[in-house]
Amino acid sequence: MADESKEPKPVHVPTGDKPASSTPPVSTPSGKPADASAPAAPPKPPAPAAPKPPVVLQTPLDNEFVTRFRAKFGAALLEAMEDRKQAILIVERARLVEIALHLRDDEKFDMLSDLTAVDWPKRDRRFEVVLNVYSFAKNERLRLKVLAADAEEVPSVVGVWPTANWQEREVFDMFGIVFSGHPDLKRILLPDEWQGYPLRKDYDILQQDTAWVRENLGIESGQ
Amino acid sequence: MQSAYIPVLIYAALVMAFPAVTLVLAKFIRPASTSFGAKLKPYECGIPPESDARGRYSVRFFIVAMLFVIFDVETMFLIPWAILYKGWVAAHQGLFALVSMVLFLGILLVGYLWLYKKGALEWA
Amino acid sequence: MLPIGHYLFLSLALFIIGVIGVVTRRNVIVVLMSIELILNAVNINLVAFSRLYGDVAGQVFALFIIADAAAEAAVGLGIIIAFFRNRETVLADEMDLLKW
Amino acid sequence: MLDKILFYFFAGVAVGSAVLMVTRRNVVHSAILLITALLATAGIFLQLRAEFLFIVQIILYVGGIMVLFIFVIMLVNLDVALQQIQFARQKWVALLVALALAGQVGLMFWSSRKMPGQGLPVLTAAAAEHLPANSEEVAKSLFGSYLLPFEIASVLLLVAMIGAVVMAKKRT
Amino acid sequence: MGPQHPSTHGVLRVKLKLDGERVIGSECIIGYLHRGVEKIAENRTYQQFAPYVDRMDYVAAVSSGLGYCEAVEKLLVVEAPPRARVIRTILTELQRIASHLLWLGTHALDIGALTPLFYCFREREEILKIFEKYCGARLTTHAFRIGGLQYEAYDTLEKDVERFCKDFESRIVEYETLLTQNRIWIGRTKGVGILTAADAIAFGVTGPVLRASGVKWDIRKAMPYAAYDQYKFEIPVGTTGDTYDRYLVRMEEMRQSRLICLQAIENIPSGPIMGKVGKVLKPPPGEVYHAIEAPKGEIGYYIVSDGTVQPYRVHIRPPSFINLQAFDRMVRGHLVADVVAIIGTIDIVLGEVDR
Amino acid sequence: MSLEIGTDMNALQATNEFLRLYWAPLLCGVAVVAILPLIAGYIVLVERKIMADMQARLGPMRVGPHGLLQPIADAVKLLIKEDIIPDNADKLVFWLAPVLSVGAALLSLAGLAIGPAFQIAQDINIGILFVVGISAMGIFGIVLGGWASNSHYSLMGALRSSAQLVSYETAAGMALVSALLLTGTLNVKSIVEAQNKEGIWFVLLAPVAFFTYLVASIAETNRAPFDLPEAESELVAGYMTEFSGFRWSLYFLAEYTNMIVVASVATTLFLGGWLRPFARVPWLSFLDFAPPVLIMAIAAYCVLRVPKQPTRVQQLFMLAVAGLCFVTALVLAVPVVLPIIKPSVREAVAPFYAGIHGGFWFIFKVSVYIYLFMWLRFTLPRYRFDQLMRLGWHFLIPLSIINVLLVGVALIVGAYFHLQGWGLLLVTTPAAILALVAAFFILAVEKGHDARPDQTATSDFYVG
Repeated sequence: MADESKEPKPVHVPTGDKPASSTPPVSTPSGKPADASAPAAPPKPPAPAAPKPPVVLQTPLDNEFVTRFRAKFGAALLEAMEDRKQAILIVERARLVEIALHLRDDEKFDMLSDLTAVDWPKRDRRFEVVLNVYSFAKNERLRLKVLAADAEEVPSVVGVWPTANWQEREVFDMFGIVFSGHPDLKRILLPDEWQGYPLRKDYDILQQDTAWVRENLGIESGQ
Repeated sequence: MQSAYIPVLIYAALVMAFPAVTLVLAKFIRPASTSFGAKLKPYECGIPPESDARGRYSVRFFIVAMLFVIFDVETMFLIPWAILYKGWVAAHQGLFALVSMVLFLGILLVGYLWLYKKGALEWA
Repeated sequence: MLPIGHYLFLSLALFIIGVIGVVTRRNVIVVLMSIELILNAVNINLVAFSRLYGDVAGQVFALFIIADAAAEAAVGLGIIIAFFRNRETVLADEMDLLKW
Repeated sequence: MLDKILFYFFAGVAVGSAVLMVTRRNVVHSAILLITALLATAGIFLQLRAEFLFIVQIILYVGGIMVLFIFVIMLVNLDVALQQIQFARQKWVALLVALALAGQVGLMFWSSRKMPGQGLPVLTAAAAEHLPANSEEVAKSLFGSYLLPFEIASVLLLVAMIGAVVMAKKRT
Repeated sequence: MGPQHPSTHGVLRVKLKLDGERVIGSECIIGYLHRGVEKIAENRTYQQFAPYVDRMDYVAAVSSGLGYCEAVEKLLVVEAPPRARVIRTILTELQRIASHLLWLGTHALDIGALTPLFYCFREREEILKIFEKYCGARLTTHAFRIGGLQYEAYDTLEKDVERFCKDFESRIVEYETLLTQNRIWIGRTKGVGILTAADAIAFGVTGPVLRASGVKWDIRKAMPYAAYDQYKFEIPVGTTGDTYDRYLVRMEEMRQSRLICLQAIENIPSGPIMGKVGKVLKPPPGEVYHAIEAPKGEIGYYIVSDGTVQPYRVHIRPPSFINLQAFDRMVRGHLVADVVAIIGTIDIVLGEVDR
Repeated sequence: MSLEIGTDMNALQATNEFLRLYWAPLLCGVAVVAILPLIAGYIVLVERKIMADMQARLGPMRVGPHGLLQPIADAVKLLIKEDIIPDNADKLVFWLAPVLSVGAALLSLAGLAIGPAFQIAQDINIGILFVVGISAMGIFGIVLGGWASNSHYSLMGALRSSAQLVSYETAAGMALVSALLLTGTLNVKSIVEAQNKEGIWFVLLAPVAFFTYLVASIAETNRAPFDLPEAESELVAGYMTEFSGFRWSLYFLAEYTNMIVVASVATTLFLGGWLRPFARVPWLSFLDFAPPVLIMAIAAYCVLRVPKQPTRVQQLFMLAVAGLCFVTALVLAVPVVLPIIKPSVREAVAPFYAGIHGGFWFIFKVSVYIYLFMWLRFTLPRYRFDQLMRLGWHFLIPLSIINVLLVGVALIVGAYFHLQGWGLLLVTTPAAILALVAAFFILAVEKGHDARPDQTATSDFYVG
């Protein structure tokens, strides 16, 4: 799934608040060699970006990789798109672990760089869990997303990428998303007894667990 | 009592009295302690101690101390031997003295090697 | 040197205190310490007589006794450690098994 | 005179701390008191001009054996032991034993006072005036007349070493 | 152990499960320094948030700032002009040296060597002076702006950097004389806290820790940013992934950073220092994940824009946080004393772990 | 000795007698107790200054010129500092422990002879054993202090510290035995005299023993690289964690006194005590002038520095220091210069010469030894506890035992060939080389033993 091979093709884009657009993406400069098999090999420098003022940068994506993926998982792939030259797959929540295993073992996305979540309260599935995975063999990233409603659990990928452990805990800590199958799901940054999930959009920046603060710190407010 | 030890005794009284007296005197000099609460708790990196510190520790400490005692006894036997050794050597009995000590040390060395084999001297 | 009786009495006192300690205390460590006291009482006698007769044999004996005390303490305390590990106690009356 | 003062001082300290030692509940305090008693005994040795034994007492007994004791006290959980009753039931037996012992020795003294010349001769003997009690003398005696016991002592130490390690090591 | 402990480099609490002196399990309790940086981001404009990222890894603020600026630039689809990129590279590499120096000093101190700390601070001071001359701040520099630089390089920047680089060569040798061949140092670090390559990747570990495990991966090479594609440098890798290897890798990295600086000052292109960004930044809707090679590893910014002046969501992938996860793996089977060496070798900054 | 005191007259006489007999040791005792804390304070200052110099900084500069009054300020601060006793500490033992520590350290000084004239325990038969034995009792201060605090770190630190002490005490004892083989006496003065008679310091005759003692003494004083008990990165402050203020400073005093003690023991046994280097080589007797010249140089330096002092007080202070040095130099110079001017006084001056110059050389050697300690501290990282134990039990102890036997053999061979003095080197050097071979052999065995099994398990983390 090299960037160059991506061929923008209009696919239905039911993404919620972002309006879908058919504007072609920024001209794709040959950022990386097609097969950066050795991660050590210094890829060619990216040419300076074309000074074209882009308006909307999210385009549906359908390249060879997506086709392969679709063939294997079919309906589990809800959506494939590209945003600023980055492939994004939105997949079905229930089959996340299976897909993750496939990505790790067959597509060689062996490192999970980052796992986080975004809260879109107005959508019917408000949480978007975002996984940024990286392949040493291909020297490229892939973004994987699953959607979850308020009470829905997301399968944990700790078994696939152990590094997800703390990151999932952090997401649980901040968003209250429960990861089923996580070995030790508890708060990580906030105190264990803290009430509320601060990174949800309905949690005000000045809000705090006043009861906890009073009880444990002996002060009225941490502000 | 040998007369040489009288100054030692007086000196001993002096040195034991010195820290004790200064400790008491310092009490009058320094401001009264107003500490309370956490300041009087043992240092536990900021977390309340989870258990009494006088718990149990590795048995290796015992083994080390025990070996020390044994070797200390050995040293205590070696020292009288050492101070006589020159005389024996001068009287051409050095070899006998040496052999008797080699015998003594040899038996203990057997124990040492056994411990070494057993790994009793390993800390980890 | 004072008359030998002084030393004998001192030695006796320590010996008896040691015996009382051995018999009454439940904590085996204290029992062992009391035994050390008894050995010590013996040493006082030996040294006192050594002084009395001007013969260092008594002191040599005391030296051996101290070496012996070291060996005894090492093994005795080793037993206590082993016992404690198995039974979580250092009390004498609970040491009622020859084998565990 | 000075001799007397020193003797009574050391003897008093020894007996006092010995008594306290067997009566303290806290084992560490007991150990400290025993150290005091041993140091006082070392003082008695010094007063008896047994210099070498004085330092052996300090190095081996106080600095060696007592360290071992203190280590063991710290290794075994003290608090459990503290909560339990420290004195065994045989209190009366102990008293009896002690009394019997004291009585026996007292009788001995008493009888020896009664019948001078037939009791303990040592009570009337004068202390030897020549002073053999220095390290070299002890050493000469140790490696002269007592060479065999000295060699055997090493076997004793060997056995103690092995025994203690076998006892203390974890059985696996 | 912790949270107030001399060797945890901040407020980290480590619960250790011990078998005698041997560690059989551990749990890091973090969050004592949590400030909700990500929440703050959602309530600030893009420019306003930039200084906040300096407070995460406060000993390598320049690198964090660079990552953030580049991420937003990527989101805006603009690029900083070449001159700005070269200066960014110089400062970032100096920052890498400074960060590694601080690491070396504290790590050596943890292992009991007092003196390297002072030597390291002596050199770090020079770097901080350069920062101060450049932007007025030493620690939380806020050196870069989205789209380029705010300040033109001061006149003697090149000379200062050159002088530093010249001195620094012999200084590294000085540290190495004290440590590299030292028997005690080797005894304390060799074979301690081994992390295999497979484990390192599984734990998502990046930076020198990953490279010490033998994975030759450096974002500067793999996905070049700033001006790294113009310079020649090597990526040092270790073989066994133990503490000693991590030490060697970082030492070599300092040498390489020095080389990069020397190459960079040779030819700083002239031109503008600010790209074409408006006064008010309103990135088009969308999202971006941009990562750079910070001294401690991959620092990634995942920024979601909803088209307004404030980011909709900023997520930061802090290298310390992720690397600390591997601590448990490294520490198992070691002695308590090794824990200190291992915490030191990961090179964490709690401000970044907790955010 | 028995003094029978009958009447007042007798009592007075006895007192007189007593004072006449013991004035020197008593004075020594009072002096030691009075100035030792000061000396320890200044050792700390010197250490900080040396450390600062090695670390490219200045060190204490604020209190007094070049920080010369820093120790006094520190002492005052510590004296008036708040005294904290943790709640659940054993108060009595907490009180007793530092006193024990300091007491043992100070008491052991009694056996040392600082020059032929200054010794508290004059000519006691057990001499060096007294020093070693008493200072070994300091261990109780440590272990009881750690226990009394009732804190994990303290107790752990105390246990470690004492385990370390006892481990290295054996090695030190064996090194001692090696030296005693050469001296044949325990008496401190006789030991130095023996070195004078042989004309060679025992460090040359028993280098391996000296090395063993050096390492063991560093470990025994808890100095880097063996400062495990105070490994702040692991155990915070070891057994001293809970001690603060004056109690803490008592421990500190004990530690520095112990340094002086081990340095003095090493000086006495191996470095020729108060003897001038090459004391028996006549043509090197110009070395007698070295002490006054050295001190004079320091005085001159101080005078030179006076104009650089910023304030008047500091200038005066500097001048005072210079004056002190000058007086000391004069005192040192008198016994060597006077006989040259007036040869007839040689006999009369001899005891002064021996005492004063002996004291100087002794203190000089002790200082060098302590400087070595400091140097090592600033250079080396710290051992891990198991490595430290292994070094002690697997390396030093067998080495020192082997060395004892080798020295014994060497002496027999030496007697067979009637070797004396420097000639003994002919037999002791091969013995030392043999011991070194043994050392390398042990190290090689250790290395094979050391190959630890690979610590990392296979990746059990790919569970999925």
